[in-house]
Amino acid sequence: MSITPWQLGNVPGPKTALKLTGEVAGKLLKKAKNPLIIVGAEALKVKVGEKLLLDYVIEIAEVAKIPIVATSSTLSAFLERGVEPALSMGAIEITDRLRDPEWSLDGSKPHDIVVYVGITYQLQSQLLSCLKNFAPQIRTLSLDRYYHPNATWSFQNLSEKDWIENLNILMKTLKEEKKKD
Amino acid sequence: MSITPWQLGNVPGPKTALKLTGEVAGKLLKKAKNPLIIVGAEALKVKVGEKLLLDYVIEIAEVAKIPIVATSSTLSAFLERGVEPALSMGAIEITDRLRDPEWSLDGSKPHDIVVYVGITYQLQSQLLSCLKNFAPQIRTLSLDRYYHPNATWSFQNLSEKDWIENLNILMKTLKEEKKKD
Amino acid sequence: MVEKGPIKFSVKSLKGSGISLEDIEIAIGRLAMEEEWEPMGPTPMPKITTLREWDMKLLKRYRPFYMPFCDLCCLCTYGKCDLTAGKRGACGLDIGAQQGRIVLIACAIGASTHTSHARHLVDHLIEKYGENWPIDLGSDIYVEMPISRLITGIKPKTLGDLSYILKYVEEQIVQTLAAAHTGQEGSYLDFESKSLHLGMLDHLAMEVADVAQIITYNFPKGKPDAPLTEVGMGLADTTKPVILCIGHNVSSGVEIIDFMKKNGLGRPGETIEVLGLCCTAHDLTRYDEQAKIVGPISHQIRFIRSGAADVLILDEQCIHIMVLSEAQRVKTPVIATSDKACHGLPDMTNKPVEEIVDALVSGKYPGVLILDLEKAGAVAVLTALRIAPIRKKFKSLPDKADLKKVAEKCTKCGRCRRNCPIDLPTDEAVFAARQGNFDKLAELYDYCLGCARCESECPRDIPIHSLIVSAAELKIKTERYKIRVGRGPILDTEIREVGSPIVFGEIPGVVAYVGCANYPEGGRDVAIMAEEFLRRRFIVTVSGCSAMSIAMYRTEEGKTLYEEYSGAFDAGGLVNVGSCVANAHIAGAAIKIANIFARRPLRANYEEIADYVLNRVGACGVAWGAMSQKAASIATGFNRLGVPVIVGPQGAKYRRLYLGRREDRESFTVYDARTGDRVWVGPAPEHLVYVAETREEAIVMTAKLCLRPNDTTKGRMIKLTHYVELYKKYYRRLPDDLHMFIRTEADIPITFKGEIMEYLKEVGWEPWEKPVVDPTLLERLIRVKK
Amino acid sequence: MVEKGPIKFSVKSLKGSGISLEDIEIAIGRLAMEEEWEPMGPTPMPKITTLREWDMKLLKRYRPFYMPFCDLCCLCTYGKCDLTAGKRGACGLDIGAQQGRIVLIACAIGASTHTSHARHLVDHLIEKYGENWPIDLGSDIYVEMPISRLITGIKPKTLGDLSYILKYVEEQIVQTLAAAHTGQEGSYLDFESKSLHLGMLDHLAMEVADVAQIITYNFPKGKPDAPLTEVGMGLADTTKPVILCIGHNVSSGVEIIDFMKKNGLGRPGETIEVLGLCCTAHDLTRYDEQAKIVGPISHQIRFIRSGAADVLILDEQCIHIMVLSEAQRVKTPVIATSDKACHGLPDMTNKPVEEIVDALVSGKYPGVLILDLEKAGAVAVLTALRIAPIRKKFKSLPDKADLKKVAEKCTKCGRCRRNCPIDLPTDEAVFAARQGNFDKLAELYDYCLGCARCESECPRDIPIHSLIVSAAELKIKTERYKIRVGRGPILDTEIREVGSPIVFGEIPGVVAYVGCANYPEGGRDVAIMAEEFLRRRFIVTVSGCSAMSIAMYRTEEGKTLYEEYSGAFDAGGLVNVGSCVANAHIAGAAIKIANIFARRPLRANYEEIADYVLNRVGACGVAWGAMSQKAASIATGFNRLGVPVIVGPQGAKYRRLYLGRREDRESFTVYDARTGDRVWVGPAPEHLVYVAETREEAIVMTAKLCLRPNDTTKGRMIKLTHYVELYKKYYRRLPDDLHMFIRTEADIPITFKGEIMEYLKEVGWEPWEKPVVDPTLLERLIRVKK
Ligand code: SF4
Ligand code: SF4
Ligand code: SF4
Ligand code: SF4
Ligand code: SF4
Ligand code: SF4
Ligand code: SF4
Ligand code: SF4
Repeated sequence: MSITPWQLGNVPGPKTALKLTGEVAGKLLKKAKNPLIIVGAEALKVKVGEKLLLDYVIEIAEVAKIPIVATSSTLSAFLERGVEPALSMGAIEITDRLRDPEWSLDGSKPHDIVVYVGITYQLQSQLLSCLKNFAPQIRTLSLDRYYHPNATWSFQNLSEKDWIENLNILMKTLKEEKKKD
Repeated sequence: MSITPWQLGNVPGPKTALKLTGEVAGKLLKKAKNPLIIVGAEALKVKVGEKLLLDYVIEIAEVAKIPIVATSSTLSAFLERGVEPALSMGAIEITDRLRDPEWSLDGSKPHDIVVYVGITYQLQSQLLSCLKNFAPQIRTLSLDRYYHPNATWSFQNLSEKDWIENLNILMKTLKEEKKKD
Repeated sequence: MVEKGPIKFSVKSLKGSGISLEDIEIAIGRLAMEEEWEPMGPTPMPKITTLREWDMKLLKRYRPFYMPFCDLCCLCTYGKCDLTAGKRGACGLDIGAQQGRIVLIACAIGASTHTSHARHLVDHLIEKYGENWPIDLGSDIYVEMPISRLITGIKPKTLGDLSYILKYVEEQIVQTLAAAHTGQEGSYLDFESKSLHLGMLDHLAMEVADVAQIITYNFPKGKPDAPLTEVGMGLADTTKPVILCIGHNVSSGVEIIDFMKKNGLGRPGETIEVLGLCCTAHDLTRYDEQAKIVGPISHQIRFIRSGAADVLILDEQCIHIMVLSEAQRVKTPVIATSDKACHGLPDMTNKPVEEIVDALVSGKYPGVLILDLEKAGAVAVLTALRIAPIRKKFKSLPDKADLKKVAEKCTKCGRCRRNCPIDLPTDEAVFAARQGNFDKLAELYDYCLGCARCESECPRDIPIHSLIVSAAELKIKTERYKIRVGRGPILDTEIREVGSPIVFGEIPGVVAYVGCANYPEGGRDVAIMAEEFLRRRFIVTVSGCSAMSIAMYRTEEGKTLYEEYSGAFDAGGLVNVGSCVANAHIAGAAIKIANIFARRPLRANYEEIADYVLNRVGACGVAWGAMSQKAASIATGFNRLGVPVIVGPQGAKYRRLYLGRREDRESFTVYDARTGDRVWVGPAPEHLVYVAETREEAIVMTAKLCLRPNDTTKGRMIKLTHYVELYKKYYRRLPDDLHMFIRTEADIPITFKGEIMEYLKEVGWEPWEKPVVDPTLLERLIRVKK
Repeated sequence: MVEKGPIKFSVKSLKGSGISLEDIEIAIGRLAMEEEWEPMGPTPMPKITTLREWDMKLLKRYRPFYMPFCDLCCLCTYGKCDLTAGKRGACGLDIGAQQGRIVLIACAIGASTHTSHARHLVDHLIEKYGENWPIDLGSDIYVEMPISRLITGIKPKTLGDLSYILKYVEEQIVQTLAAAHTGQEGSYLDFESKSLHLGMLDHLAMEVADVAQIITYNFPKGKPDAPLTEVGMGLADTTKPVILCIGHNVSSGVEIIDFMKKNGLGRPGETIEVLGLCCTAHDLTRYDEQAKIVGPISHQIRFIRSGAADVLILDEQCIHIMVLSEAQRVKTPVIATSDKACHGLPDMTNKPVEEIVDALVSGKYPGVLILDLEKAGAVAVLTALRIAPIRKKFKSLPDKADLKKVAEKCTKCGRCRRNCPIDLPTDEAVFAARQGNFDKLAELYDYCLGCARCESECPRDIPIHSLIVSAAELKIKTERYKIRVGRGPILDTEIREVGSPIVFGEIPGVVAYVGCANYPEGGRDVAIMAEEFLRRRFIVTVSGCSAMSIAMYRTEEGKTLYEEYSGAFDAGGLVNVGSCVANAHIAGAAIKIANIFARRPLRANYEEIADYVLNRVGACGVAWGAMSQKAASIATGFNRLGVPVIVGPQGAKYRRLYLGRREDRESFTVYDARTGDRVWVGPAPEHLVYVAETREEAIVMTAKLCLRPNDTTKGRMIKLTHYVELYKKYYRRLPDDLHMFIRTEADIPITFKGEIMEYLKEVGWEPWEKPVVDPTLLERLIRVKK
């Protein structure tokens, strides 16, 4: 059987996300020229094992040296942890900027890979749809536990265990590849 | 990659056809309690190797002892071949009857499996959609070369060669199983 | 700009005001509508539910048959809801009601489109001609607006009255569309009843639109011998400046022709070519037959790419969204003239003509919006004159010599084909061209809808549609056919002549080929169908793109059907009524048969007239290439009036049909109005909207759907002769429902007597107890109650 | 039934008729609309393109941001077309324009719904009260219909005038919807301009609807101290017969109450309970505060299942499609009363009352359609009286004791959750119940939308929604809160008081919590938001389901917000305007500020007023649970008027936002009307429609969207104080766009002075050259041209 969207009715059309694995995600992020991670408010509620998703994402971002955009009030959680996100902005607002093929965080080269994580499913789905349709130059990744057809790559719907495993592999891949450098 | 509808835009929703193979088709038809084959006008244009699709379907129907409904003016082609279809009726009209859970060709038990073959793609797709949504008790098979998401089972989009191969296996399976009886 | 107030006028409010009613009547005039030309019928200006009972009668016999095009609903933010196989959305709706709702929305969009078209025309014409401009369709037409009289109870006398009728339509459309809101209507039957209501309103709006333009622009007023004009890609004299009008609302085109005349530039074709595409083309030739018709909607992109047009003027409807960018590629300036289709263009309405012309000629703006039609006409003409010598008919079609090179990029990925609305084997054709064989491409020319979707899908950016057109170069150059100018309404005198033979079945049927060009296998099929029935001396009426497609075909004698058959509404006549809005005259003819021939009261008497048409008028519509929301509402309007419609296989995507079941005797049981008895009359007509899989099936079904319970013996015999002949021609045996239509031996076609008798014996047929009845679905029409 | 003809009346046509104009004016009255109460402004009864330039100004700053909910188009039979990432459909449309088109269709449905609601009300009330019934909102309201005056240029005086205004709306909706037809509009910007037009029309229709009912039914006419009434599942006295009204159109409910009074049955609650659900509930209590409110739309299915209602009377809108079958399960008869929502029921309009009551009480028909409201009222009451003793409040909710057993079938397949519109973890909750733990189920009660979609998806047929409700039994029994009755419009006197502090920023903002209950995490969030701003002495206005949700929350003092805060339109006031159509009064208040306080001409002067509101009136709408097409058109109507709106995360499925970009200085550059200079004024307001991810984000954004270029120093300081406080509360630092709002040091909130000064230094802030300007987007308002 093919992968089904997490929200079963969320069938957007012919173009749907490729299946992501931890390893693929790791490699993609490693190869990305100017990646970005957008972290939503669910990251404050969802756990990856004992850790908050937010903390897990911070680790990923640090290992892979990817700048973070904190949406909504996640900013405060970052600041509490002494992490200064590259930008604090509404999920809608950052996605709006990304539509613009010229735009990037530091004004240098445009972002080629954008990771979404921790934004409530249906909003994230719509944001990914925006970029899929209006910013085809960007490849999007969803690291949430639920399949997002509108991303370029998404985990399929995973059990918590499988999800954590994939995230761990992602982390491992990032570190490994790092060593190889 | 998952199977794509032949007409790429023809994405109907969460429920899409299971992938059919010649073997599965053979087994399904063999097990069916009251199957039916509906043959459309494309069967007069499309070739299965040297044979007309129509002739091929006649063979299937004969081997599997399945009554035929001839749609549109295919009737004449059947009569030319000395084959008397069980019914001659518009593709729409027969599908309309099939919506009715009580209805069957001979008034005995309702049809459980209905095969569509040789109706122009988009019309067949819509007919299959009708039964999918309004006659969930019926399982539909498409034997055409193109993936029909609205069927219960459909071949995926096949090359001519693969399609013929599958049809041949279908035929073989029908005959084999027959022997086993 | 501000309309002065419609006044809900009550006699009461006048009493004691010191003004006598008579004075007011004279002074104000609209009261003339209330004149007693006939006693008021039961249903003036019906509301949503007024005719619900009639609808339910129809829907009981002709059950809605749904083929969902999507199993989801995405209409509100509760969704997407998966409704597959009876699941309920968050609002509680199920898949059946959802189909009904989507059809309702389509019909509302369709009806709104014609209504707004009519509104634009009427307001514009009132401005030009005054609201007291009389409705005069000539001495041969007394019942000038049968649909209006039937539905509203008004006998409209002036342009101003038409505006009033539109207010009613607008009010009703808005109310009906509201039923589509989340959490309103819940029953699929009620959704259907509302769609039928919208379809009826659509016909009313179409009648208003067409009559408004006929009376003011002096279009043919039902002229059976309207002149012939030309249609085809090959007819423009490109040595002259060429103006191309695209759309449906002829008023901007009229301004072009008027400006030319006023400024000594002669009639169309004399110094400037004035061409039309889509329905506006029909209406241009109705205004001046020296205007020419490029063709149906499929010719839009290809004609622009040919570069022949020096100016493009858009009005509304059926405009390919790419026209602007396509026109830019060939340096043709574009003038948009409708507030419904502004295409993002700068609004230059208030700028002086010269400034706009300069901007267009210099290329400062590739296109402009001009909402003042007179100004738009002037700008179009002046721009054409100035730009023609500069443009040099720049084209964006590849030369035939380059085809191979362009095709070489093709990887045969198949995406073009798999996105072509009609699944044309473009991949194979392009690939063959890669190998130097252009025949396959050229072959596609006659089938291709000209939509260019293939091109936007091609990963190698191959201009597939252009390849097809270039490969068919020769065909195009010689594409030049004759078509009869749209004649408008049917004359009362004609109705008097043919009423009886139609009702009694001696003219075997009235077949209408109407609508768009989304043909499964080319326009030729429509012509062949029309020819079949013309030869059989049915009355064939046509309109819109279908009327054009029929022209683009030559009979064995090398003539077009328009040249071979007369334009009279009579047996063997080929009646081009005109543009899409002229479809109203086809419905109008059916109504007039009931009224003029059968003397049924017309005024606000919808049910009785529809009942009459359903049971007695052997008419059948065929919308072989139906594509749009307008086509959906037109068909649905015919249905409410009791006229069945056949659509092509693509029509299955409309999602809903109305199907009868011949074996369900009860559903085809009617009252005999003479006795009140319930009598089975056979499945006639069997369906109300039907999808035919092939042309052959459509032909046979058309003949069958012309059967009516009321046929006389002779009439039935004639109709059955055609049905049996056609059935045998395409199916090679006798129809297996024949016994359901033979009431007594006298009904049996003589030519097949033996064969049929044998068949009847086989199926155990017995002569009917009550062979001929006075059939009605309306209890209240029973004359002698038992 | 037939409306007498609106008469396009021209003075010319009267001349020489022997009637003097004066006579006619007196006799007919509608001419009163033309009275010169103010010189006519530039845009009376604007057409589609009249305000296009204004729209384009807005759309240049607030760019449409599209999030396709579907990459396909299925609107015509050319399709489905794959439009992903810029591919073109067969009609040439691309994904951007398609989103614009879908939004246009949604807005057309929304606007049609209110218009048809208004039309039904007005026609009904004219029948009851006569068309000369005066529009009188009391001595404190002189500008009685600001939206009508602004848009149409008419100062309506009677019910009849309202009918005339609706005709304009109907005409415009139809024309605008026509642009959605295949092959019409092609530019996404023009689609948006048309949606803005529809939104504007929607507000006009809402104003007509609400004023019509206020003046005839004697609803509170802007009473700041409207009485308190009750809301909640637990308030019905089920020992009495209970009638439940569902929908939006109160006229059937009024007939119930009137019938009771006339027949000695007392006021609601005395012998019979009269309850309302959805907006009709608001309007019932506006008619008689002894009626009670069950709750928002989420309570519909659950209350029916509780079995408390003995009769269900439906009008229109927000009716769950399952009500009929749900009511049948608990043996509650249903009376449908709207032609827009017939639900397949037999039309008994013409049957005698007794016969209908018999049929309902006996169960012969589970439901009927009665289009005569007076009759429907009588039937409802008589049926309730007779059936109540028989029905015995039969319920279809499982007893708490059975929960475990019912839950045992669950396989934890997850389908329920994966089809829940808000992704509630129902699977886990049901599975926990299987193990005897009902807390998780009970917890869901506050979040559940009550849509029952989960149930229709469950392969084990578990009544999940019922389980949730039964598990929350205790909560429900005690669900009983106070709400202030909808007060209707804002008084002119109030406007005079608060106009200056609002415009100059001393009242930091007007926040409107409106619309439906599709909340991401329960209605409590709306109450918490409202409380935050009430404490900060913003003016908080509320309506519809939001007004109910806000009631269902107690502050730390154990009171509802309605009990704690006054109902005055003043700082710290909580103003329940009423039902959805009463939203018009919120827009009306903004308009009245421009007109009454700032003396801007009102009549047909849309652009100037909208420009004023955008630049000066610190108002912001929050439709946290927006779900429907109506909500889409209401929000869009606010947008055209210059009022920003925030929706909840589900609102992303509306597909389109209007977003500003603060870094785009040019887009936030305006004219200084005093000098004509182009001046940057900072991103205020930053967005026009915005989706907030969380309640916290919505709160902070709300405070920010109340900023306006025209704020005085004091005002800006106060507004920034709230913005900074809230930002710090939720984001834990200073906002990083703060420097864009501080024009001079005097703008800096005193409490944060040091901190902010430091920040400003860091970012290199400099005081603005022109700190305060007279900001406008309209060139023509520049007073001194350079
Ligand atoms: S109904 Fe049409 S737009 Fe909606 S989900 Fe289905 S294909 Fe997409
Ligand atoms: S309208 Fe109904 S079925 Fe459609 S998305 Fe909304 S809730 Fe679902
Ligand atoms: S889409 Fe383009 S490359 Fe693919 S088969 Fe068609 S023409 Fe060739
Ligand atoms: S332009 Fe012709 S070939 Fe191309 S998709 Fe359209 S119909 Fe098919
Ligand atoms: S309206 Fe346009 S995009 Fe939509 S299905 Fe029709 S052709 Fe395709
Ligand atoms: S759908 Fe039914 S069986 Fe599946 S998890 Fe939900 S309650 Fe359990
Ligand atoms: S009833 Fe409640 S739990 Fe069930 S799908 Fe609707 S919102 Fe979700
Ligand atoms: S607020 Fe929304 S859901 Fe509630 S009654 Fe009004 S329209 Fe319906």
